[in-house]
Amino acid sequence: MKRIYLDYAATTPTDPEVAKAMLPYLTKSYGNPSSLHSFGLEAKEAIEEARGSIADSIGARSSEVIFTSGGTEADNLAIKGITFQNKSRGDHIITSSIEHPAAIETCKFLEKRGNRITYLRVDSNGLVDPDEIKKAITNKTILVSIMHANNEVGTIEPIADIAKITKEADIPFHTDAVQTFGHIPVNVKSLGVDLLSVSAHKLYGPKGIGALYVRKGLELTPLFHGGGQENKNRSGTENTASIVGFAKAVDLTIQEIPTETIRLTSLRDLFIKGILEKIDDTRLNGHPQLRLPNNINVSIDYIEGESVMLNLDLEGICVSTGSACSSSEHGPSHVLLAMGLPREQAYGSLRITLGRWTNETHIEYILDSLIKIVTKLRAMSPLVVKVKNIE
Amino acid sequence: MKRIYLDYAATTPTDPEVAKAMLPYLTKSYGNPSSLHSFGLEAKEAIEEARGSIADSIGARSSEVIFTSGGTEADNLAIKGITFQNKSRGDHIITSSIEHPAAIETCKFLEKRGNRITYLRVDSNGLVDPDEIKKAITNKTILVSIMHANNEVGTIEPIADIAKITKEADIPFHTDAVQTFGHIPVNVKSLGVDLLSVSAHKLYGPKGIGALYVRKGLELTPLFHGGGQENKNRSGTENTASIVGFAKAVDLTIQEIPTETIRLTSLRDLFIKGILEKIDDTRLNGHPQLRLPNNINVSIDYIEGESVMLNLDLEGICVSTGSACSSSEHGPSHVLLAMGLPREQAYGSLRITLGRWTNETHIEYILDSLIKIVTKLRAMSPLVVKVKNIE
Amino acid sequence: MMAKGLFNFSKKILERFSNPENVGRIVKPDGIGYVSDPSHGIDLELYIKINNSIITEAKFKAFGCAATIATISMVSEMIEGKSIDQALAISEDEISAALNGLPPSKMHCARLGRELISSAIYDSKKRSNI
Amino acid sequence: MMAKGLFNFSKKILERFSNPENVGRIVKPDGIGYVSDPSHGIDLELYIKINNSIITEAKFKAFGCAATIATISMVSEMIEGKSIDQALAISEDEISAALNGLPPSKMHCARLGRELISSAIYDSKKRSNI
Ligand SMILES: Cc1ncc(COP(=O)(O)O)c(C=O)c1O
Ligand SMILES: Cc1ncc(COP(=O)(O)O)c(C=O)c1O
Repeated sequence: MKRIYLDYAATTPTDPEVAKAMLPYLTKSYGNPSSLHSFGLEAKEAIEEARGSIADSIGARSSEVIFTSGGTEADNLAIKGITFQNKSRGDHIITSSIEHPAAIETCKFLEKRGNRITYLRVDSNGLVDPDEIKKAITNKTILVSIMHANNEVGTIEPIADIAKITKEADIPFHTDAVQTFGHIPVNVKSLGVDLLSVSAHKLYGPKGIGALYVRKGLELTPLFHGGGQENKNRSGTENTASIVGFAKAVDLTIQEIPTETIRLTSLRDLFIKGILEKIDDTRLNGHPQLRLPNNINVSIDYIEGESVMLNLDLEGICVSTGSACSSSEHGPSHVLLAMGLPREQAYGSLRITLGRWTNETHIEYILDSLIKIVTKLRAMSPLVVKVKNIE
Repeated sequence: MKRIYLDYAATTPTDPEVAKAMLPYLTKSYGNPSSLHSFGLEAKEAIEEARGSIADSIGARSSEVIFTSGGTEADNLAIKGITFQNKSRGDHIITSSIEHPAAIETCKFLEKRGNRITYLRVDSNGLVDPDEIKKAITNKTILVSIMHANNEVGTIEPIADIAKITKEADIPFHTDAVQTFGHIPVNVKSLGVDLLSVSAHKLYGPKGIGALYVRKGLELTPLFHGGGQENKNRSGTENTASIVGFAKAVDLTIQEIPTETIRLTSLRDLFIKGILEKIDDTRLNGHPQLRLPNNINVSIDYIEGESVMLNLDLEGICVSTGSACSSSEHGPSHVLLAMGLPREQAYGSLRITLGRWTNETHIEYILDSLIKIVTKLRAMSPLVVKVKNIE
Repeated sequence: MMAKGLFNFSKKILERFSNPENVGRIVKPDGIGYVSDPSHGIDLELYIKINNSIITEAKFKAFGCAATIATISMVSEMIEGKSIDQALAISEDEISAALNGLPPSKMHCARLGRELISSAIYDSKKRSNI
Repeated sequence: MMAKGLFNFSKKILERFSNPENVGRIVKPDGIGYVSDPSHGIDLELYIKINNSIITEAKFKAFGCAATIATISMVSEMIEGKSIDQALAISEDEISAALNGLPPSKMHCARLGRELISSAIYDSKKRSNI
């Protein structure tokens, strides 16, 4: 069965050109970048070239980019690194209630250890209000961490506005740009941030590699101690092949942003229009305009997201849902709940994210499948009659 | 120029078969292992299969293996994870003075934050004395961490003997097996350890992937918080391709241990005999018998290691030295110093590590080159006359 | 490298879930079971007809995940033709076995199935006592 | 993908280091400079002949890393034909430039070179004062 992948926000295929760029650094130029001999040097040079080009692409200097094992490590390094480093100055962190688990669970961990955390509310579109940040700042605040765009609902946050506030208060500002890097312009200067997390596998690079931008002058307590790689910020033998692949992916993807934005936005809006028109009792989650070009998130009343997702999967369509249902973990998306959705609606949410290989045929195909599936599942649902009093 | 790589302890080339096994998980089976749809499931299954086969190979259960971004992360996770988790029980860690920086720098970091660390001495062969561990244990001891074999001098430590002591005292015992896994038998049961670190790039697997074995029942504080992957012990999107490559590398390498041990030991001893016979004032560092089959570490008096290494590099031979000389970092190997070598001798050390593609011709070639280079450098050295009173 | 089945579901679960039997309501049921926890994404109804202590017909409605739908459909079929006591005696393991095995992360569905049977039979007893 | 040079050393450093000039000692020198820090892997000797305040000959011995050896060899050559004052005026940057640039991690070698010149000239002054 042909499969249609519409879960690009979860991860993307590695571009074959990226894989090709990686291969020589696995089997041929395999030296340990810390080795002083020629094998080591050629690996080191490849890493520094990659660092330079990634730094360039976000308006940073090479020395401000730390390679990590992914977005999760970058978020952990930023939040824990700043918190541990500034223990004597304060204990208060401001974040939002819709951050990725890599940030929010890190904050919860710190909270258990005694830090104070403010989890800012968002409005019904998922937007953080910069004024709330201003109000939340105390003289013990050591970090503000607000994501650039949300991974579930695609809402793009007012990072530059927040940065003005943090700059004035002289508090380090971290943004998780894992969902935006390679998808919309990301520039540390125009955003005005002090720390910024990115991850290669969201932009057609390999999994297991990411980076943290740390503004010159800002000091972090490392998560890993050891050989002192990455300017002592992140010990461990460097993942040369993946770093090279990351840079290649950035190169290829960033070029495409202007054209892909137009193409994906139009596919996205085609789908949104289609589902809202063709299926009753559905609604778009996330901001209608301030939204990632490739993100669709809809609530479909009376039915449960995971069952929709699996029905789609049986038809070869891969999407994601804000609801997970397992014996160990229950509960709908914390993002949708924070946006004020009733729990039942949050359970009926579907995330469809588009990418380089998505075309109009896919959009039509998933719309058709979705109509059939929703009809079938609603016929089974006890909620339909309860809510609408029809059968 | 043809290059001869004799720095296999620093890193190994990725086996082309390993690279081949990884490729489909980059470009085709690229799903996020946490995704519930078929793309996610096939990635998940590949990971669990890899976990199973790596666990098998060390005599562990699948659920006892946590994938990490490498040996450094594994060491940090073991040491910090156990220390943070047992804060209420105690604050004392026992380790040796010859651990890899990934362990020793982690201990130093903890020491600065208030933990008490015992850095055990080693004898002139680099051996830890299990009796010293017994003596060092207090009722506040929460962890013992001793490496399986040393990365510089190749000495294999009496892990099973130490394990008897830690078991009796009911203290978690971690061993860094990064240098032994794939090179000599590694089995958590017969070693008797509770935690064990490994890294793929030391056994013809890719860089940036490793694992930590954690005995069932033992709890760790994670280094990364987030999506709860790796049974909540290590959040972050799993590096599917590298995990699959890691398992493939383990598979290929472990098979070869019996034959490679014989072959490499004989090449190793050929070289050791050659250098000790042909060059005056040289000596073998590390244990003559309890030693990794592929490790040679020699001190060459009156000359400095880095200059030998670079001269060899100019002849196409890549080796390593225990001495680094840069404006920011000075000083000879902490391992050699701990073994009691005078600083000048420690400066004149060379590590030559053999591997799958090393043959007798290489050994002869490096011996010949080394004789020429040593003669030339000694002619320049002021130490020769000072020490031997000849010119 | 093709997936063996969603969630590692058995073929039986996948079939059940794509084409569940016994969907619907019974107009004049002898008992209705409810397990309702919409805040946990679950709302289940089971309708039964009883004749001489034998369950003669069962239908269900379900708001829930795929495994829940498959399980409840299976449960509705399992109790048909059984006596009330037999139906009450069905264990979670039996339900799982009838589906050729629920994956561990979905074992709670079998528990929901048992609760739903109990609830429907309890309701029928209440009704017949009036 | 071939390495551009060890440590990113300039070709000049690599040449100097593989075939350093002025290796050796002068039997009756007018001055000997020492920079000795064997515990940091460094032991350097510079022998000079002086005629009419002009350095006419220089030789060296060096225990040290590759960059140190190359630097000291270069220094020994740079001072030949220079007056004592000119030799003392040689800056670290000039030494680095003569080697087509020392990498940042090896800039301390230039400092060692300067110290060695001073030490040899100081020694020569002491001797001539006797
Ligand atoms: C917004 C956001 N932050 C962080 C992460 C974590 O990055 P990684 O998957 O590289 O660990 C993700 C994706 O999983 C994400 O979408
Ligand atoms: C003994 C030992 N421990 C830990 C490490 C660190 O592992 P990695 O290079 O995967 O970070 C190494 C190698 O660098 C090692 O030799």
